[in-house]
Amino acid sequence: MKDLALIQNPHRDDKVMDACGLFGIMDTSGKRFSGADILKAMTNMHDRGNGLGGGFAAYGIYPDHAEYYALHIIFMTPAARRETEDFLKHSFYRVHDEDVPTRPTKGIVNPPQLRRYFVDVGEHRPADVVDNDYVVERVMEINARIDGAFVFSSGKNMGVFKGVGFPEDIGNYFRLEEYQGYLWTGHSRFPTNTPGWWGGAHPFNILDWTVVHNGEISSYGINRRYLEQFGYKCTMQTDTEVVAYGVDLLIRRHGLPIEVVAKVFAPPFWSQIERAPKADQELFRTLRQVYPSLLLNGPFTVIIAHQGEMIGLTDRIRLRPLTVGVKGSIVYLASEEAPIRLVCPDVEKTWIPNGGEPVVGRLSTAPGPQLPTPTRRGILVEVAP
Amino acid sequence: MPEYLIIGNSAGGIGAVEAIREVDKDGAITIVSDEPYPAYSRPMISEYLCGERNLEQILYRPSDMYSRNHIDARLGKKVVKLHIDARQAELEGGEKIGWEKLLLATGGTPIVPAMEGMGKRGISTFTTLDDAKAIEALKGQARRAVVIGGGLIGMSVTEALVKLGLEVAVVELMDRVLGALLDEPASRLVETKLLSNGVKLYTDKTVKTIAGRGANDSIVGGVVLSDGQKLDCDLVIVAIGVSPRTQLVKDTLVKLNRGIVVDNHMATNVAGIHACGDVAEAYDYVYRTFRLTPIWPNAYVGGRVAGFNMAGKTTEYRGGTNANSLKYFGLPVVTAGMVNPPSKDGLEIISKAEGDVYKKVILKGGRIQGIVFMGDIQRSGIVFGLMRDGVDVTGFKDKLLSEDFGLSYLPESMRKEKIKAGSR
Amino acid sequence: MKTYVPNKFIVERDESKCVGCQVCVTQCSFETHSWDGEEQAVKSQQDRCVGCHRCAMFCPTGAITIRRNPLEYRENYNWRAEYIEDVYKQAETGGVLLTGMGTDKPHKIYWDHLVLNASQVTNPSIDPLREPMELRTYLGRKPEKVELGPGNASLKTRLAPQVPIEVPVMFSAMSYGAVSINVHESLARAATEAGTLFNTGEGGLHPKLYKYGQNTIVQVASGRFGVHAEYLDVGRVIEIKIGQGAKPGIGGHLPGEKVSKEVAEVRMIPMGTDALSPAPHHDIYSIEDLSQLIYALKEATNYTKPVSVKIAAVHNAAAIASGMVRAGADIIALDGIRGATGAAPKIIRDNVGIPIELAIASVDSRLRAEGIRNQASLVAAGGFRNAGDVVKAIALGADAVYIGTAALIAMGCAVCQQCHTGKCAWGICTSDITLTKRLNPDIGSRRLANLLRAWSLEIKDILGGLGVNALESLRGNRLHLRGVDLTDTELKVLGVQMAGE
Amino acid sequence: MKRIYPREEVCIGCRLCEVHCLVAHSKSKDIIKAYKRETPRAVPRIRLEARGPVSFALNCRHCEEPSCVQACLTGALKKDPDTGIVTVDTEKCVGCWTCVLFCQYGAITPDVERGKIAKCDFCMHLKEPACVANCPNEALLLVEETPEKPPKEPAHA
Repeated sequence: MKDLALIQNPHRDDKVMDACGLFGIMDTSGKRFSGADILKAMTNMHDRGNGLGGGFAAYGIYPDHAEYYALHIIFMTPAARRETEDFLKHSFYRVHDEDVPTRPTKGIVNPPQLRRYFVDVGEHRPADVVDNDYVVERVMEINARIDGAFVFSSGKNMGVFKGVGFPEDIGNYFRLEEYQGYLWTGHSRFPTNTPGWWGGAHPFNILDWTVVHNGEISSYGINRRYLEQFGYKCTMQTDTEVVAYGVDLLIRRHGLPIEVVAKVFAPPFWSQIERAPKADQELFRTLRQVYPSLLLNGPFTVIIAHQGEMIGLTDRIRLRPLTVGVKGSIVYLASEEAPIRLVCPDVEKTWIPNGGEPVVGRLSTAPGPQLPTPTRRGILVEVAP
Repeated sequence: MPEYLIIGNSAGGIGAVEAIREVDKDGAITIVSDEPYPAYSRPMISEYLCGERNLEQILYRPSDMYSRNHIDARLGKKVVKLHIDARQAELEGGEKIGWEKLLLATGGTPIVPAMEGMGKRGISTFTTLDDAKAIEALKGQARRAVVIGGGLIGMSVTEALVKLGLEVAVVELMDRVLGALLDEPASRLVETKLLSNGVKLYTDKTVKTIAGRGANDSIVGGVVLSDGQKLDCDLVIVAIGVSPRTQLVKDTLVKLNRGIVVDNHMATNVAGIHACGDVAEAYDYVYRTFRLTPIWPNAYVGGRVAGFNMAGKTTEYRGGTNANSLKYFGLPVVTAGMVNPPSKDGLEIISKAEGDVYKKVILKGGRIQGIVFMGDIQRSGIVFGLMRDGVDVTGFKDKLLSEDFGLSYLPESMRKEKIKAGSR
Repeated sequence: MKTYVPNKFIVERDESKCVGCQVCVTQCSFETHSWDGEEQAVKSQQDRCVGCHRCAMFCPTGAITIRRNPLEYRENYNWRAEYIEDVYKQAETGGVLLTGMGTDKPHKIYWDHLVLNASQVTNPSIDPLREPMELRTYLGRKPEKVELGPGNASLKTRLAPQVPIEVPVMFSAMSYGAVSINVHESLARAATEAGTLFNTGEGGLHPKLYKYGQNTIVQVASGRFGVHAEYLDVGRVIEIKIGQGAKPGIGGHLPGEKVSKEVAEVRMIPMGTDALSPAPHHDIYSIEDLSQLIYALKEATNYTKPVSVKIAAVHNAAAIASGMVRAGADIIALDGIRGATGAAPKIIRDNVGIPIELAIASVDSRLRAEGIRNQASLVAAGGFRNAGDVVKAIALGADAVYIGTAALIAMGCAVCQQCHTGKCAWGICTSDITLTKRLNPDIGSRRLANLLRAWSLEIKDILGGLGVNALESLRGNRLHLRGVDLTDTELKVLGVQMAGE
Repeated sequence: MKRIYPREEVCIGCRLCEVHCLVAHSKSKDIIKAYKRETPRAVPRIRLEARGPVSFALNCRHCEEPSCVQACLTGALKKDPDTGIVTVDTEKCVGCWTCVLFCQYGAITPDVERGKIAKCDFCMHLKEPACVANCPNEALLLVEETPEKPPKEPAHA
């Protein structure tokens, strides 16, 4: 079995420490637009990275194959491709596959081969396993077992494009201006301690969940030990991983809504809880009592996305930056305000959410744009058109 | 007309004045005394006599106390008659002073028995500063003194004279000195002290005659004792005792026994007239009767109670008893209450003697009736306090005389209450 | 019999400073000092000195110093002075050697081989003077997940009783009778002030301390002393004591002379009789018996209080702990080999049990491996000396710690190990009313509360340095620990990496 | 006015109150000098009473109606109307010990060598009375008390 950790983290550090630039754009009306804007925004935040990683997630880009899992896989060697495709053949029903289009770009050195496979679970799935779990298990299997192969993304009607380089070079390399999506997130890395490899760049993905993350999770040790009790294998030794698995555990497996999950990751202080309305007090206190080990402590900003939803969240004392912008039905989340103003000079409203206060953009079919309003929880802000 | 008239300028009078002023800042007070001095400490005339202190140093209160308290002090004036119906006191020379409230704090007057040869120069009593001054005036010519009376005053003048370098002989009617205040062992200890300081003692004797010398025998030359013995001397001090100075109320409506009869408020039977101090018969909690207890502290407290009552603040006298602290040639002696009970029936006596230390308590039904502490008097106050409070000491009576006796021997609740209450 | 055991200490009196005030005479409960009236000087009888420092601390001129007796035996690593003297003592008495406090043997102290991390450039440390820093911990059983009601509008999950503590340090079980009422009062008041808990130990709770019940763990041990319905009701947590780190496997013995009228009333035994706690609970001969007692106590208190089970840390602590959680314990209390006691056979104290560090690590790991770590809180005890030890214990996986000896030291104890004599000169481990007065509960509680405050500030400093602002982000976070001077096996048991890794 | 209350439930009988009282009333204010060099030695104005487990240190109660003041033959003892403190004017005191007999607390000490009494003066020269300041177990309580508001029993007495 290949040692993914060694690839991701050759020095065997506890976790990969890095600082980053984040950007997210979503049109909550569902209207699709090209990757040009996010490229421009990421270019503007050039100094937040150091060329050791850049990446993007885009949702709504594969309308033609919307009902199929789109697997983005990199191959370091032809043998890896052969082995993987053999594995896919036995595990999935393959609808379509192709190379991911790229263009030669200065700054992108020695890229691996990246192909995409549109697959269905079909009859391969045992009766007692749901599709999603089946896909997760297969993805883990490829990543853990097949040398030189790594699955970038595995969701439906979405894709992750990432690699070693500055994000503007990665975007150019993957010709993102040619895609049309309604939700884009981008990431620029500044790792301190790793040469960087293509699989290690952000966004981090499982199924259609993606996470871009700026920060260092000081509680990583206990977050990880906690998640391991639930069967998660933190093979990547990157703290971003625990955010993704935490989201998976709380939302998918424990059935909690994102607003509540935000209160687990970035809970109010006990003193704030004591001042909250009674019903909230009980909820918040119970969440902290039951999920103390999932408090994400230390500096972080994450943009978590999945089909139809984009969530921005900072740690509870906001040690890392997040700015929100709104124009019409479009929501921007960014590490800085400048790139928002660059791509949207007439932005209607920008603000900096409080620490631990999630900002949620949701796809809606309801007509007309609405400005964000505080909710009953007092802290949650939802952007819904 | 002054509101308050006080006759007597010693402990009782001052006690009254101070109490009145605590309650009544403005009422006019007149104080009259036949002595010309501001209030001085009478017990300290022996210190004055032997030259250890001057007048300034034996003043009982600062000399400006009269002016600061707006008191009309008529010192050196003698009241000769009381016009009780008219509420007026007549001074020598006819001046009259009225009163609303009158306090008789006239004290005592020395007893001088009839002896052959009285009237010679060199004979004096010893109760006032003037007495001390008179003796002082003679001290240059005197070498030997005879003190008639071995009581409190006699002992105190004896020590002063010894300190002045005189040879002193004490003649005492009883078989021991301080017979009224001390029991026999205690008296003997004092006598030992006296003898070791060169004092000659003639007990069981009286002075029959005072012999003279010089022209017309006008100057004291010696005394002849009841047994015929003749003692040469050039000074005779008569220190037999004092009696209440009651002349002013003799044959008036004011009720008189040996002293002026007062109630628990130090009031006499006549409205508006109070009495206190050596002249009054106040309550004695040991003997459980009204009687003379002529000691300074009782005079002050009695005066204070009288003063409060005169000024309208009803106050009760909780009673006093004879209690004295003496010190002869460095030997401290305290005594209080019934020291020489007439009969030992129903009494329990606990005593302890060790060198210079002698202690005794007399109990009746578990309650202390009298105490004598000599040599070590440090804890005597606590025992005296228990006597005054009538505490049943049965549970710890054996400890009363021990060196470390203290409140810790009292039952917890009593002890705590006492420590707390004391402060209020 | 003539003793061959030499003086332990030399009392040195600087005669140029001694003013003969005799304060030392009044203070030595072992009657070392006495006043020689003839010579008008204080004299000392050296062989009585136990090294408690009471006289030295109270001497107003600092005239007294206590030194170890330099009397040397011939050098011999095997036959060290202590072992020679123990043999002397046993040859002279024919008895089991009794002692007090925790072991003084050089068992490896793993705290001293564990170092903590701190934030530097890539993540910021948090300044506890400027940012909130949360130490609150809830003790009690937790469910695996939170469930919401229909439409996510309400909370469906109902928690078992949870007890908050504001600092993860509680006061260990020390029974009334072993320690004085003033010690209990000091502990109770300090716990109340600091928002933590004190543990009654096995000896009941004096009714005058019932008012501190919300900060009290009431203990039920094998002797059942002082256990009654009101006692259980008044406490916040009930603890079943199975074992104690200082004397695993054996019971307790409070000698009759310490059973005063009040102690007797509180313990519900006749005055002056020995209070013997059996080695086992005579109704617990198996884990299912334990479960019955746990549920009997829960039933008796209407399921309003968490039930803690305390064991000595022994070889198979992890497996026992797992069984206890499954038997219904809401809190597991582990007491390591360095745990202390009022009296224990020396041979047991010094040789039985395992270090608490290893016990925490193995129990926490085992409970996580079995997926039941959330079902019980883990409390560790046994020789915690400072906030560093506490932080490391929490990083290894403990929810909170118990301190006993440190609390006593805060109140004046100099660890002279004479607890078993009942003559504690500091008035702590005694029921002699002359001595118990020496601990003024006003002062005792203030000193204890200060200690907790100081430690909590230090813990906050460390947390801030680690870049976290809540204790829960440290709990079980072994990545913040590194080992120094430890073998691979030790590192493996502790679950930490070597420093530099 | 201020008062000093002994708390016997925490008095440990160490006598440090006596020691520090003596020092506070010595010439040098230096403990070693006060004991070893000054003659006559200063006299403590507080006295420990100890009997078995019962102990407490008692000094002048500064009574409302002080018997000692009333008994004083010379006027040396006074109760200050403002501070409530009973003071002795040592110039006037002749050492007759009448107050010693009249103090039911035994709180007045005959300083035989000086021929004067010694009693608590509340250490007016210090910020806090030396006995209170130096009691190692807070067994002497300094309380401010007004006639309207009698002292509270110490909270944990």
